[in-house]
Amino acid sequence: MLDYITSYLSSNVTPGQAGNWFWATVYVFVVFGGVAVVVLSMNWLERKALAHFQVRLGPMRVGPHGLMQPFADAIKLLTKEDIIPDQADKFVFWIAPLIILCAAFTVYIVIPFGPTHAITDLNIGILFMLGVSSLSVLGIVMAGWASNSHYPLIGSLRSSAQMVSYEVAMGLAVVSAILMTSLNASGTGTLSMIGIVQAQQEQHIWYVFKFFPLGLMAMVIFAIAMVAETNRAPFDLPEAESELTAGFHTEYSGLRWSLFMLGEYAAMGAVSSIAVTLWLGGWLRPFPNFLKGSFFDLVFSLFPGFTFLALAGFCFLGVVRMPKHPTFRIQTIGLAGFGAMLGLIGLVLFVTPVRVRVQDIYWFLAKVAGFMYLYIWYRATFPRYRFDQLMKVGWKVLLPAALAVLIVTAIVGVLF
Amino acid sequence: MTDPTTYISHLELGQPDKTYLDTNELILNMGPQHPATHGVLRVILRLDGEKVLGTECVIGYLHRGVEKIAENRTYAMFNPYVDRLDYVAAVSNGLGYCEAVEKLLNVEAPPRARYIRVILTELNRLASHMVWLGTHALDIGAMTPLFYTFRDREEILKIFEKYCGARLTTHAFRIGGCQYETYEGFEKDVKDFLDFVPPKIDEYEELLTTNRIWVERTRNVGKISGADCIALGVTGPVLRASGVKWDIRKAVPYSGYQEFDFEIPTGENGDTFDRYVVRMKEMRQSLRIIQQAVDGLPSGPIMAKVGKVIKPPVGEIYHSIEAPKGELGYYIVSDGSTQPYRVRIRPPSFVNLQALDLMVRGQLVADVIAVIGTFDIVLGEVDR
Amino acid sequence: MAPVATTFFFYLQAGIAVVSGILVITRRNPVHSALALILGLLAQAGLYLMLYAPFVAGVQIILYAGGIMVLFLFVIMLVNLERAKKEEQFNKQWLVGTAAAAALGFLFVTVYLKGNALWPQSIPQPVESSNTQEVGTLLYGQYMFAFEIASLLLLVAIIGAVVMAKKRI
Amino acid sequence: MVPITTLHYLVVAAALFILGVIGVLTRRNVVIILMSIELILNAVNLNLVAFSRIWGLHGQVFAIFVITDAAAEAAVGLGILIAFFRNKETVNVDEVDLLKW
Repeated sequence: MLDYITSYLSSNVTPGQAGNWFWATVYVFVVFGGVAVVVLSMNWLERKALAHFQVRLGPMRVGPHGLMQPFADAIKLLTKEDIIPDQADKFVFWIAPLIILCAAFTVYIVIPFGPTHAITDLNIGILFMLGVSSLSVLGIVMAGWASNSHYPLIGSLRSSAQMVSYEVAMGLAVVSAILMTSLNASGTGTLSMIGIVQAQQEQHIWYVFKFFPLGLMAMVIFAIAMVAETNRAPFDLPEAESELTAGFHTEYSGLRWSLFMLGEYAAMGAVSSIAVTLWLGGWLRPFPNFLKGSFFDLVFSLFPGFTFLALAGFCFLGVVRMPKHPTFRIQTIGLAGFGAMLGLIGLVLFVTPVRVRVQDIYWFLAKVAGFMYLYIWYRATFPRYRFDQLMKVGWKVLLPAALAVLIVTAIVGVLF
Repeated sequence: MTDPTTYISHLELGQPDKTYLDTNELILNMGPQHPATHGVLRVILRLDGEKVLGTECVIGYLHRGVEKIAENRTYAMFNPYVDRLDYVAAVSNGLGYCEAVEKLLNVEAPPRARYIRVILTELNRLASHMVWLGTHALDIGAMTPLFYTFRDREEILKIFEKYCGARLTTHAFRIGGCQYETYEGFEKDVKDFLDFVPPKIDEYEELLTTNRIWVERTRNVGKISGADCIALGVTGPVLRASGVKWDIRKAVPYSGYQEFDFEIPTGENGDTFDRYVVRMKEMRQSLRIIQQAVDGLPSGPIMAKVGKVIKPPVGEIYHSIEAPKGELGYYIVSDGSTQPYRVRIRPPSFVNLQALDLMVRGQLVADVIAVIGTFDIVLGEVDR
Repeated sequence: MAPVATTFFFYLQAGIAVVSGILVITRRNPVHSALALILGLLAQAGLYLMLYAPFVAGVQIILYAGGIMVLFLFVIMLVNLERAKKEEQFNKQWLVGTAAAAALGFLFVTVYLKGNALWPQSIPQPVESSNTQEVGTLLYGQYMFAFEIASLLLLVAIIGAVVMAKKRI
Repeated sequence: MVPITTLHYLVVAAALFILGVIGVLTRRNVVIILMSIELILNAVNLNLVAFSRIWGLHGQVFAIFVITDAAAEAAVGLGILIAFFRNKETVNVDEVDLLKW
């Protein structure tokens, strides 16, 4: 049994490929738990960052700098009365948030956090991701229909049309990246998520820079389509607050509503991971070609630790700046404790075996975090598109652009 | 000129589109509890998919019988009530009422009082436009301008608070002038504000004017021609954006507006974007007026000779001013007693709202929100 | 990796597919039918995976579950079904239907019993080569013409659907 | 334990096929009839993919063609359904008894 558990550690494939059920289960729990934690902290970060965009402070009361706010929110949502409208279709109403949640979480099975840090590696990985994430539209349609109310119905009709249209552009952009994976000696591409990153490693280039600006254009198209796909601003028409009150989840409350939110944030992470995997080199560190050698390997592997130390430093700065008043004592202690925890994590990350194993995950998550920040930035900056304009952008701008990029990529790929 | 009677809304609820056998039309009840109807406006929309086939405004959810209350209050006692009509531009309301009663009494406020009135009214216009900009942008989906405008409006409210002790429902003026002399440092505060605000307005414009999505969402949305505006009695920035150069401050000057040099910005297309541009320009013109007023603030009394008991002669008077939202008129009938016999208020929002059906017919649900926002309605004023 | 618990997963997915098939044809509410069908399609995608046809499974999920069924749900929402739910759901042809089903069933049983020797009884084995690549090679090689015809068919379908569903052309 | 062979898949496909046929023949709602047709097509697909493990990948290619067909069929069928519903206010197939209206 112990052998079974330890034998995997020396292998260099994912637990799913190795057929190691123990480690696969561990990975599933770690990844899904991690996603839940990230969603919670995203909730806090979004409110905080948005607040600072908008000259206000955001959550400040619950815990130091509102750090405990997500937990307070979670408790509030869990204890809230769960209302199901009388005329609603009970079963469909009940199952709709679960579909969205399952669709959003299932895709994390194939997301490669590192060459071996994925639950499994499917040879149709990217196809699987696109397919499963497209299932969330079913949940939205069902939620809107089951509520038996006009606003959710319009919201869900909008969103189904929106998601189906943007999937086309998204798929074509993905294809152009997959096309690039086949530009090797054997001429064989791959759909596997890990394979795509390895192809970038072999070709010594992130696909965003490949055939400049073709890769960049494809990524931009994908990045726009993925915002529409996850129903976030400026494409948040399905839940357009000022028009449709809350769109498809108008009638939902408490736990079910929080499941929608959980699904939305998880889906944001998932599509960002696709973008990172396809164009930004997945877990590869920046500048592997220019800054190579063991020295730079060491330098870049120190980044995770320094990041956590910097965060800890911010916390301690906050401790120093906290008003010296008995009311704030617990807050100060809490912030100091949080900073100490972050600092400790940072120190652990300097230990050589940890450092080597963690840096892949770090670079992957850092890139995903960049995309997540973009989401917040969009939300603070842009007004909302109107429905017909949204369709126009999807079908008349993004789709032809994606097709053109695909064709030109194919031609360039054959010629060079 | 178009016949205004043709614009009376016929919602024809439930009747199918006669041109073709149709799918079911959707009747959508927008409001009174809706985040984007600016209070308790209820709009019943008849939709074909997302296209608006007709609208019906249902108002009165905020009706408080203000006009009836006036008949049981003395002239001075009614003054605070008008602040509650358009509560984001309370100073303008008070100015209109005070001027109307003064006209009835045949007195005129002294110059210093007039100047103070102009400064405060124009500051209030700025505040009102800032509230409009923030909420309008929020309706269209841009969150951030709301917080910027409210941050800057705070400075105006601080001046109000220092002047008369209240921030929102100020009750700043009295019949015959102003009750309060300006406080110590009033001019400095106003001048500081004049330096503070122009960059902020630039900031709003930077966020919105060249923002592609904003322009696409507002251009050619809710178009209305100048003739239609006149036919429907629409006034204020909505009218001016349609190219009609009509501003009561210029046309029928009151409170000494003829002494100031300012322009009336107008638009051309009469769409939502033009209304936005007109209001932004108006904010800058207001700054010009304030600058001139505060530079030339005369000294002297602030109160004309008005008796303790206000008892106007028998007669009737209509007086209108240019409120931030349009023409605000007071029609007062006096029977010679201490209480008005009848007060009728012509609120700009109420009249402007008539144009909603004309402006949104054939457009999309999202445009209804944009158009309601562009009217800058305040339901306290619509329902009175 | 070696297949694990093949029997269990096969019966699970086959069971889901058949039960959801029964639900599809018996539910009064079309939305519930559509949901059952989606479940069945996903189970079938699982069966394709067990047959080592991952590409078809992916296409099944993307196109069927994510595309066609959304179209179905969309249309069900557009047509008013409050009245249709209260009406008689089955027509008078249940006798014919049962007879046809029985005849088909008999046919299948006969074929499978008698013709069992016609094809080799194989247990699906894992394949080494890339399934996607092989399907692609066939699709763009041997079946090129059929592929183009299919694209033409889709174009015709798009135009047809637009013409049919548009109110005024 | 009986190993899962091709025949098992064929039996599942046959069951689905029969269910689809029953649905097409007995239901009145056009939407459900269309869904039953999808069921039949899927049964065929399952057969094709099951056989493709014996006789080469042609079955899988054909399954993809069948899915394409299903998409086209669904689009046109539902388009007809909407036009029909617009005119007759019903989705029952036995009320489609006029060639012209």
